[in-house]
Amino acid sequence: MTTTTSAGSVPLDVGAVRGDFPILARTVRDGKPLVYLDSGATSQRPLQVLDAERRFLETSNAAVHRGAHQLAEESTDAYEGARVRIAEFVGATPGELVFTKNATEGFNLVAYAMSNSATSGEEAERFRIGPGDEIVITEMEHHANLVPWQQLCQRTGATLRWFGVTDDGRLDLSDVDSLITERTKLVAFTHQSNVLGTVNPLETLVRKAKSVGALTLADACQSVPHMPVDFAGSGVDFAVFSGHKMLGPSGIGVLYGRRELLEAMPPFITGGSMIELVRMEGSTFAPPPQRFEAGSPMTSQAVGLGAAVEYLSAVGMDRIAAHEHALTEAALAGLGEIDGVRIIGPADSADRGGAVSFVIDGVHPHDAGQVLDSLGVAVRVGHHCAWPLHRRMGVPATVRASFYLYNDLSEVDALVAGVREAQRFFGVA
Amino acid sequence: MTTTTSAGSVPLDVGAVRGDFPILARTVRDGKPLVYLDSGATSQRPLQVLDAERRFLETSNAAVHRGAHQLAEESTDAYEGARVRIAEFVGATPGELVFTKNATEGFNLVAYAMSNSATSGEEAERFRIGPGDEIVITEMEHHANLVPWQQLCQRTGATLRWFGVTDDGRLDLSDVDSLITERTKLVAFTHQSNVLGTVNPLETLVRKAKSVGALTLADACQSVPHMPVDFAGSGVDFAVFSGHKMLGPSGIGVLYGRRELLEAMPPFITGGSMIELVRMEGSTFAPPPQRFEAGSPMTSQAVGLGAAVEYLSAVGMDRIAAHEHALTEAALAGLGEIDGVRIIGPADSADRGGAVSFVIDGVHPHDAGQVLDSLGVAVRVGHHCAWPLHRRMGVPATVRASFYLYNDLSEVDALVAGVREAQRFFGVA
Amino acid sequence: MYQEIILDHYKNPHGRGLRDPFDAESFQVNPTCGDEVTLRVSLDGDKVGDVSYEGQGCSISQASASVLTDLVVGHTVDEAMSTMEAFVELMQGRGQVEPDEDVLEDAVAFAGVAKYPARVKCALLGWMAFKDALTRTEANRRNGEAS
Amino acid sequence: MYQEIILDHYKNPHGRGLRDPFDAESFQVNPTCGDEVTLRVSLDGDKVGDVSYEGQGCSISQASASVLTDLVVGHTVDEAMSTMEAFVELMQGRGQVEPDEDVLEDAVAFAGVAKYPARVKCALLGWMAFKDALTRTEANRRNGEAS
Ligand SMILES: Cc1ncc(COP(=O)(O)O)c(C=O)c1O
Ligand SMILES: Cc1ncc(COP(=O)(O)O)c(C=O)c1O
Repeated sequence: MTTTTSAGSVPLDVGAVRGDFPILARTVRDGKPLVYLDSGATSQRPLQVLDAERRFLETSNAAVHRGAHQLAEESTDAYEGARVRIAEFVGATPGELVFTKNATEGFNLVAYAMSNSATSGEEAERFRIGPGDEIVITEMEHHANLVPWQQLCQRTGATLRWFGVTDDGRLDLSDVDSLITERTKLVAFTHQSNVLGTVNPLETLVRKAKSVGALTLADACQSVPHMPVDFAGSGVDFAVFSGHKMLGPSGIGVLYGRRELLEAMPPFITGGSMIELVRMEGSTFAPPPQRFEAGSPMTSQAVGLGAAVEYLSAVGMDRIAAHEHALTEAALAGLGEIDGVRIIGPADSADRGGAVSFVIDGVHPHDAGQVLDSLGVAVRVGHHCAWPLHRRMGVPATVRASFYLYNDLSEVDALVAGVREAQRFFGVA
Repeated sequence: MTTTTSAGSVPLDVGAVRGDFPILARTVRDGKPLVYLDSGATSQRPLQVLDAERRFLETSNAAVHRGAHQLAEESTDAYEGARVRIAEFVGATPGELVFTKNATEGFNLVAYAMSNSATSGEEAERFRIGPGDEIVITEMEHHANLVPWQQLCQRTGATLRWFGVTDDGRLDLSDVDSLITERTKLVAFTHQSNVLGTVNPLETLVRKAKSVGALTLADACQSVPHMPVDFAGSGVDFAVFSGHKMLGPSGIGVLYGRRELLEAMPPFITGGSMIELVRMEGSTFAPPPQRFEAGSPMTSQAVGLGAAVEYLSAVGMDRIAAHEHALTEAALAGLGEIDGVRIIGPADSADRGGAVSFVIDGVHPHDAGQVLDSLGVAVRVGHHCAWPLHRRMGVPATVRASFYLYNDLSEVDALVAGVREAQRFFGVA
Repeated sequence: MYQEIILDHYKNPHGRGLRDPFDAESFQVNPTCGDEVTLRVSLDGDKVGDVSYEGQGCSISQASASVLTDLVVGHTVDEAMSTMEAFVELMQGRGQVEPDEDVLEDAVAFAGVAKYPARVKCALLGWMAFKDALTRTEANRRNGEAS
Repeated sequence: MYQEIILDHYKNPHGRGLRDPFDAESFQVNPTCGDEVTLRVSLDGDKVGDVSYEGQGCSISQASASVLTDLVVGHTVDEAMSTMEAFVELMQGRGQVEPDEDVLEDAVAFAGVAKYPARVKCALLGWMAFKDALTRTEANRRNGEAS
């Protein structure tokens, strides 16, 4: 299968890509070829990433930033070298990237830094928050960009507000002026919805927030893996993404923060490697990013994520985006033709990524997922950690197919055929 | 080389063990065989661990606890199966183990849960802390078991107090009755010092703390990898350890908490996978351990750590402890014979693990470490994240050699010879 | 895993709907998929007089609730509890437990579900609500006696 | 990496000790090893009149502070700053930067240290203190003028 990018460049060679992913060659459920359409939950890893991590562990593994022996030097270089590569990949400088265990920790880091600033020095004043202050999110957020703010409000007495979602799954910006006001301290929103596929207007929201002096945070978990991004260029203050969704290891995520903000922000998790001076009576802290990386870091995982962004760059993010666009259009068309199937999210493919969620009249998502699984098609069913969004869309759960660079059109066909089979099995078609 | 356990059982076969660790066969600094004496910072990984993680990633990798497809099932089984094995290894039930990114996160989890309990329900009352309450630690703590408590006190107005250390590096228990009192909410102490090697009297401290109704937390980072432990049997309330120090992957640590405590404790990091019910207006949370594992977990890392405890168990923790005991005695004897070398920590090997720290008159630890490194001997120099302890012992920094199951007596000899060479080089012998 | 019996109960559920009067009600939700059930228990002496329920969920959770009413209504609370234990054991047995048809009747059809861990929670949703409602009934009784 | 010059400076440090009067003082510490230096700068017009220091540290940090005094005392602040820049560039060059002996004199001996990233901080400790002390001197002057 081939797709062409908007720029008309050489399309992505899916066959060659698939050869790099050993797991895609396996079969499931009595010999069915695996059709992996769950990359929105977690992606698979190419040999290049597996090998980079293993090579590091078999040759250089040691504690970073600590030892003075050769292994420690090599490890530190590998770890910091990965930070440089990842920074370049998202349009940031290395000092602006903090390694976390997953994206979820990144949201919590900012949320706790904000409540911690109550008992920190003057430099942290701009992060302080309390009664009367507001945090604005959206109704389409993943729980990771929702619950930490509820908890922050609970700790500080601030108020949580949110944008609604339109019937076709777009952000409802009609009340932007009453939502983003002088009371707003932070606007946190997803760059690309993990359920709807909707790509939100990052620059518009950043501009609006800046106009009232509010900070911005983008949940980039579903954008960084799937499209070219430029954090510095976008003007966003913070952004968060996960290694395991972009061909990298589990156990590593990234928080991007503009340098001057990270410099003023109090720490979250504290302990070794993030200190400047420690006495029993009190401690001072290292500059960022070390200030936010307490304890032994995710060393080999950073190395793996470095290899992942190299892999993605070599394929080309534009090309990946174009490829997924083609798959998404095919899925929207194929599913759209089936009576009784309703897409939850934009029906057209403009400003839309490759997560396609849907419901089937008369077939519960769990049952649809089970039938698909029995055919080798791996999708996700449930609320995908976006429960309020599902309530808003009037459905308890959806079936979600999500695409990545290693999927091809035959897999979209398998999905569509599987949905028809589920309808047949449950007697609704 | 062979050592015999106190029980007289078959000694550890170091040669066979070393064959499992590819990195130990490498050379450093112009062809010197690597003598890795820095396992106290991070250990190396055997093929069994590397292979288990890789096998998982090439066959079963998927999001755990979420999907309904075969890969998701296999991943969940692998992840939860690892929890079962690790629980057994430390004398706990699986539901009492929370996976964290490192040990440091574990300390912070408890510290933040305590401050969060101020804005949580009644069930969290026993964790509440404020002015007049005290937290007791020791002067020999790693920063990871020190800074989080300083920060907790800063957030809540509670007071931090600590046990001193005797000149020979033992815990000074002489003022235990004035330190652990009715005001004490938590006693947090290291089970085995990462600098001194000292093994502290866990049961005595637990008993004393219980007598005043205080909680206890053991830093087991240096005990779990090196000796058999039984958390449930010890009566300790919480314990924390790290995967990377026990042949497992980086990016994973473990918090043990007695079930009834975890059940009453409010969450720390929040987001997906740790919730019960989410509405925009507020959320409720899952039972432990899920409540404390927000976001995509360290899946392959848990699998790797599961393989690591299997490896350790197969070798035998008693045997490993006996082996390290023999290495420690040899190092204490060999270094003790050198004029101008002073051991920082107990000079005898009773209640003492395999971390041997020392200073050399007239040779700064950094310089000693450099000379050792040039000879292929990898040690750690500095304060080893225990700065207050170093101040107490009257030294800015030390050289630390730390042993593990894959080290042998010839490596102790290389250390001793290297120290002599450093003295010669700097003209102090 | 979709036995004919399960599909029958799914399409023609027994005892569905919420009925008055009742002694206790329980609301249960499956946090991973959002499926819900509200279930009421009404006791008749030491017997289960009625179980009524409503909810949204997959074929497995709906059929399981339907089978539940068949198995417990008209039986003593003790009998119902031991049926429940047998069902829970079957569901958590990963397909290794041989179900006793005398005890479980139509519920033996769920043996295949036990092989799919992600669906076990679906099958147990109604039963957890039943268990919770019984606990509440007892609590209510004790409180009633005390006051 | 231990050039004879470095060992000489280490064993016989130049300018060591804290002296009065001084215009500004800086305390710097290396957080990974606990090494410390306290360094004082005394200006003489636009020249560096004296640099005095005390501290604990390894041969590299001690020798580097000793070389520092040789290189900056008696030179203008501008010259000292550009010497410092050359030294920092050398140290951060990972062994790839060719040092200019006319500018760096004895400090060229540190070229080998640049190959050991963990030791670069040691070599820079005194220089960071010098830089910080100069900044403080200027700040003091400005405050003095303003008041
Ligand atoms: C005694 C002790 N406690 C805590 C830690 C922190 O562990 P980690 O860096 O894995 O969080 C370490 C190791 O660095 C340690 O040796
Ligand atoms: C949009 C979005 N935000 C946040 C997350 C949380 O990421 P993680 O589970 O890696 O912390 C996810 C994925 O689960 C996601 O899709």
